Amino acid sequence: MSIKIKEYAGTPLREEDLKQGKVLSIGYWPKAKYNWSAGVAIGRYLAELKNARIVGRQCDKCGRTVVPPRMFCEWCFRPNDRWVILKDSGVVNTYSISHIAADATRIKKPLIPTVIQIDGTTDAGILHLVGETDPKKVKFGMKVQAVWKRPEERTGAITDIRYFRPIER
Amino acid sequence: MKHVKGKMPVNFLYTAGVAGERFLREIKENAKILGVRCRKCDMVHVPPKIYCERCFERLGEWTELASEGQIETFTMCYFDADGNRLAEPEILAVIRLEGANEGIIHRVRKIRDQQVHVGMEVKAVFREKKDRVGSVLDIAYFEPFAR
Amino acid sequence: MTKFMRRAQETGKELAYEAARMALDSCGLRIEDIESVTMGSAPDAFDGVHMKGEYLIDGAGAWRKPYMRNYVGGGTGVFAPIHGWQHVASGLFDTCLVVCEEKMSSCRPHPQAAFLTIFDNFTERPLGPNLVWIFALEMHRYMHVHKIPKEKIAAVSVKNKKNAMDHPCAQLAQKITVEDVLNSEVLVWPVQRLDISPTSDGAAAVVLASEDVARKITDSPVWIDGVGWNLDTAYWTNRDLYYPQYVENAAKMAYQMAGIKNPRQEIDFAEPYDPFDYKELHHMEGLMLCKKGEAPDLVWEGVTQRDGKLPVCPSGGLLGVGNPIAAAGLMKICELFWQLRREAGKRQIPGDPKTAVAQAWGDLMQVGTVVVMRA
Amino acid sequence: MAPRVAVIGVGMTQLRSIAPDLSYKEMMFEAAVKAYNDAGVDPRRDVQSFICSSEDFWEGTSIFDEYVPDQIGASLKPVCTISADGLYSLITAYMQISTGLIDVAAVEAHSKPSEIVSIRNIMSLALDPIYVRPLAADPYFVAGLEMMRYLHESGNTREQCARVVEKNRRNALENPYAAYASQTTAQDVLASEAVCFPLGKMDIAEPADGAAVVVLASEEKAKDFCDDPVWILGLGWCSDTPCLEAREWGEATYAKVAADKTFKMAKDVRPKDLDLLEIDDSFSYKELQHLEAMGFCKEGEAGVLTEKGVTAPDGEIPVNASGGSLGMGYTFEMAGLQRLCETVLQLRNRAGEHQVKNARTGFVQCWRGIPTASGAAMILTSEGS
Repeated sequence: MSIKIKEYAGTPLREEDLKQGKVLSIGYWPKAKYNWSAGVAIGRYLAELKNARIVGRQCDKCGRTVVPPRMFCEWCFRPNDRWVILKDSGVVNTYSISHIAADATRIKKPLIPTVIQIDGTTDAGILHLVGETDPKKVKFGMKVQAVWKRPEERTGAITDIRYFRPIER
Repeated sequence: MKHVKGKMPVNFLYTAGVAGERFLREIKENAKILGVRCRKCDMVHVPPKIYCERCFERLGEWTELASEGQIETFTMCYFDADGNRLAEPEILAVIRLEGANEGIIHRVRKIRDQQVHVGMEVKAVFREKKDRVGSVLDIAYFEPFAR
Repeated sequence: MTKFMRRAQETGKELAYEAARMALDSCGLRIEDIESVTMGSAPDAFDGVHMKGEYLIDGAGAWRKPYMRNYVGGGTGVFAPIHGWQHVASGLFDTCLVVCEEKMSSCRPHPQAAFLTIFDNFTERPLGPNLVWIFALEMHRYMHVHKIPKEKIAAVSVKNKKNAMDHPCAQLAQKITVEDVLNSEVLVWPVQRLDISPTSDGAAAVVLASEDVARKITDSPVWIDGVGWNLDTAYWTNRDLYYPQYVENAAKMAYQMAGIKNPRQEIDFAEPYDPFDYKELHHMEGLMLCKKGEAPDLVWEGVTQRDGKLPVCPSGGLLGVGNPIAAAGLMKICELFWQLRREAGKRQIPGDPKTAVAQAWGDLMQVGTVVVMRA
Repeated sequence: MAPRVAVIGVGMTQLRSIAPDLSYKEMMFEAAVKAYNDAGVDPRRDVQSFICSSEDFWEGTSIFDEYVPDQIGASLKPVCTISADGLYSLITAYMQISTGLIDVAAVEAHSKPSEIVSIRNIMSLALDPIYVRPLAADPYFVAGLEMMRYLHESGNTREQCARVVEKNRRNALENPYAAYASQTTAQDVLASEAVCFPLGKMDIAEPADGAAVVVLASEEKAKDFCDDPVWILGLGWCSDTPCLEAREWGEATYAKVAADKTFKMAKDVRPKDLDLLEIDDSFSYKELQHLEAMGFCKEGEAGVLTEKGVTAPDGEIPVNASGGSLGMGYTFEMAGLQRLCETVLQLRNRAGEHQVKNARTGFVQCWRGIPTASGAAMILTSEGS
């Protein structure tokens, strides 16, 4: 009862209150470590990235080809049917220009996080970065191609693709 | 590629809270353990809270507790928090301080003549004042004592 | 509800207690009258407690009661009363206390760090994504498809921060202009500093009761007449982000239950989820309060002001009041309650509002949770 | 009288100490396919609500709710997560169906502890950060404290706890889903290394990977889809204080309150009417403590009953004929749903080698594990279909 309530609880603090110990606090660094199983679909996806190939999965019922791959079709709810080797190119579905890192600190050279629809899929995009271009020159629908790490640098990770660069149509 | 290693890369800083602030300050400054009384439930809660979890009334009647009490239950830990074997087992106990209806969880050390047991009388051993920081570890441990 | 604060001294339990105590006092109930409790709270990686729901039990008034925690990411704050409604409408309980709590400041050095852990472990996290990335991607797509200029989006932030000046719990109430938003620091284009709600500590609570019991407690209950919730695929890069289909699905579910056929005419005001300014517009469209792409014009023309034809976020929203995730969603339910009872004080919207909708959104731009309430 | 709700299908993967070849998504898909096939439903067409069970730090992913819909056929449908044991999610499904809003719902829970590098570190993160965590103790100390006080108050012995392990590990020999079947003897258990005395290593159920999905339906839909529905007669859940300091250590009050509510709801059912119990045995002493707290025997009697074989599969009240968590493996937030699946198989006379004769009415219970004092219970029957 907003109008009937005179006072709302809560004791706001400033960062200094904590830093200078005006208010008691306890720090903690959790050891939360994992060893995630990639499984069949992502296992193959990562292994193929090491070979500089992007692979997807195709469902015969709805005809969709998707990436990242999964062993099931979420819309038809059935095991999907086959692996498809895709091109390592695509088009920009949407993009942004990031001036901050994951921990909210500022970075000097902006990154261009982008959803790239991979050629040969049914409008299926992946999250990656666009590089080798001025952020101002990135356009919706722009064609881009993967720039791979050298074979000996590749580890079977999404970062085996360094970024996607714009290409001529 | 079968597995990917990773972690939850987060750190935390927890405030002691409104009740915790007063409780831990009193330990730090005066080596005294405070509880808080709920008249309605006729109980003394420790560590103190700003509310009684049973009747949900707001509490404010702070009361000083003895630093002696009885072991309500205990266990002997052979491993540390990471699962490494300890050289000597650590005894952890729930200690019901005189005047309280709840028990502090803490280490029990300096067990000599007798076996640790339920009902054993123990008292808090505080760190030196200069070493106290406002934490439950300002109580170094509990040790047996005879009346 | 508690104040919403960047950092609170209170522990999560204490925040939950303050909100729950206030909710009980507001309807004159004792804790013995509460038969069940449901907790809404977002990631454990904020408060820094695993099984956070268990940790909060005593503060939420759930001692020796049936108690569960529901969790749909950012959508939790509006799902929690839906879960509470399920407790009561199932016939199992006459009363349910719904509590939402968040203490984001425990996460250091900045709560943003926790958001890295919401991304796919294999295909996204190694890229070092920031939470703002995905919203910038969605916002940009939305702007591109409908050719929306940034000013019209910024107008949402201006409105909500101004509305919040009348909210006693607000963290970021301020009078700003569209230019201020457009000139604020660019974080991840097109998202700028003033497009974003803050991180916050806070809690909110509501008491739900069955019809018979409600009528005994109060002469002016506010009814939950419609509930809906919906989750889209986790493969967010495989969808077109310009439109929140999942919000539409959730809204349809809630409207059908509430017998609402034409939301544009039957809804008197709305509290859509606004962690970013464009989200309010996106969600107005998903809630079918206007046509796709039309929301930016409505805010620009002042239709969504408190004295406009369709007031939107009269509370000040997350942009103005603050965003302790789950508690912010429940704050919207509180606002519907206060407005529909005409107890919103300086925030009271004119006229005689009878029907309102609140909505929250979350996960990987995936969840819609919708509640329709009537006086 | 309230409309009835039935379980119409269950699906579970085989539990394994480690399932490195499959992702959690692939395990969930397998369980879901089995459950929908068992229920005869198409999830895209027939299931209106999906409820999943997870806690972020078990997964290593914040907001795990994000990743659940696709592999259970739930995309663009009503989906929510309950941060608790799958039995709580099942209760939420029950409530949703009872409101009349939903006719058919699916419940999911899974467990992938093999991906957690150190379970102890995660368990520690659930302890109170101000009062308990600074002690930097092995989190199993909570069970050690409880076991000590419980044995002290009840008069049961460590030997009797060890007999529970012996029974459940051996029961698991007949259960193809089980990961930890063995010819363990009570002596082996007593001789296992001390962890948090009196708790020894073999008193602790070993973790297992797996996934389970259960389909529920309203009375009308249950009869449409299913020839042998299993009806939910009663359910209850309860949380005691989360504060270790305030706990009554010898008693499992949460279990007592949850069971009382369950029996109250299932009016005509008394403990002696139950043909089998699948209850929490994530630690050996827990099975005894839970039996006593929930009124299946008097305080201090559970140990003797175990020794006499009363709780054996062919005894008077078979307890954890499946092998329980000690024999099948402990599956965290899936533990309760696993017991429910086992009970449903039993009540439909489909449990195979470990079928309990003439099982018609069963009781399921879960506890949320260290450091909680929360749990749920349920009574189900295949009678009156």
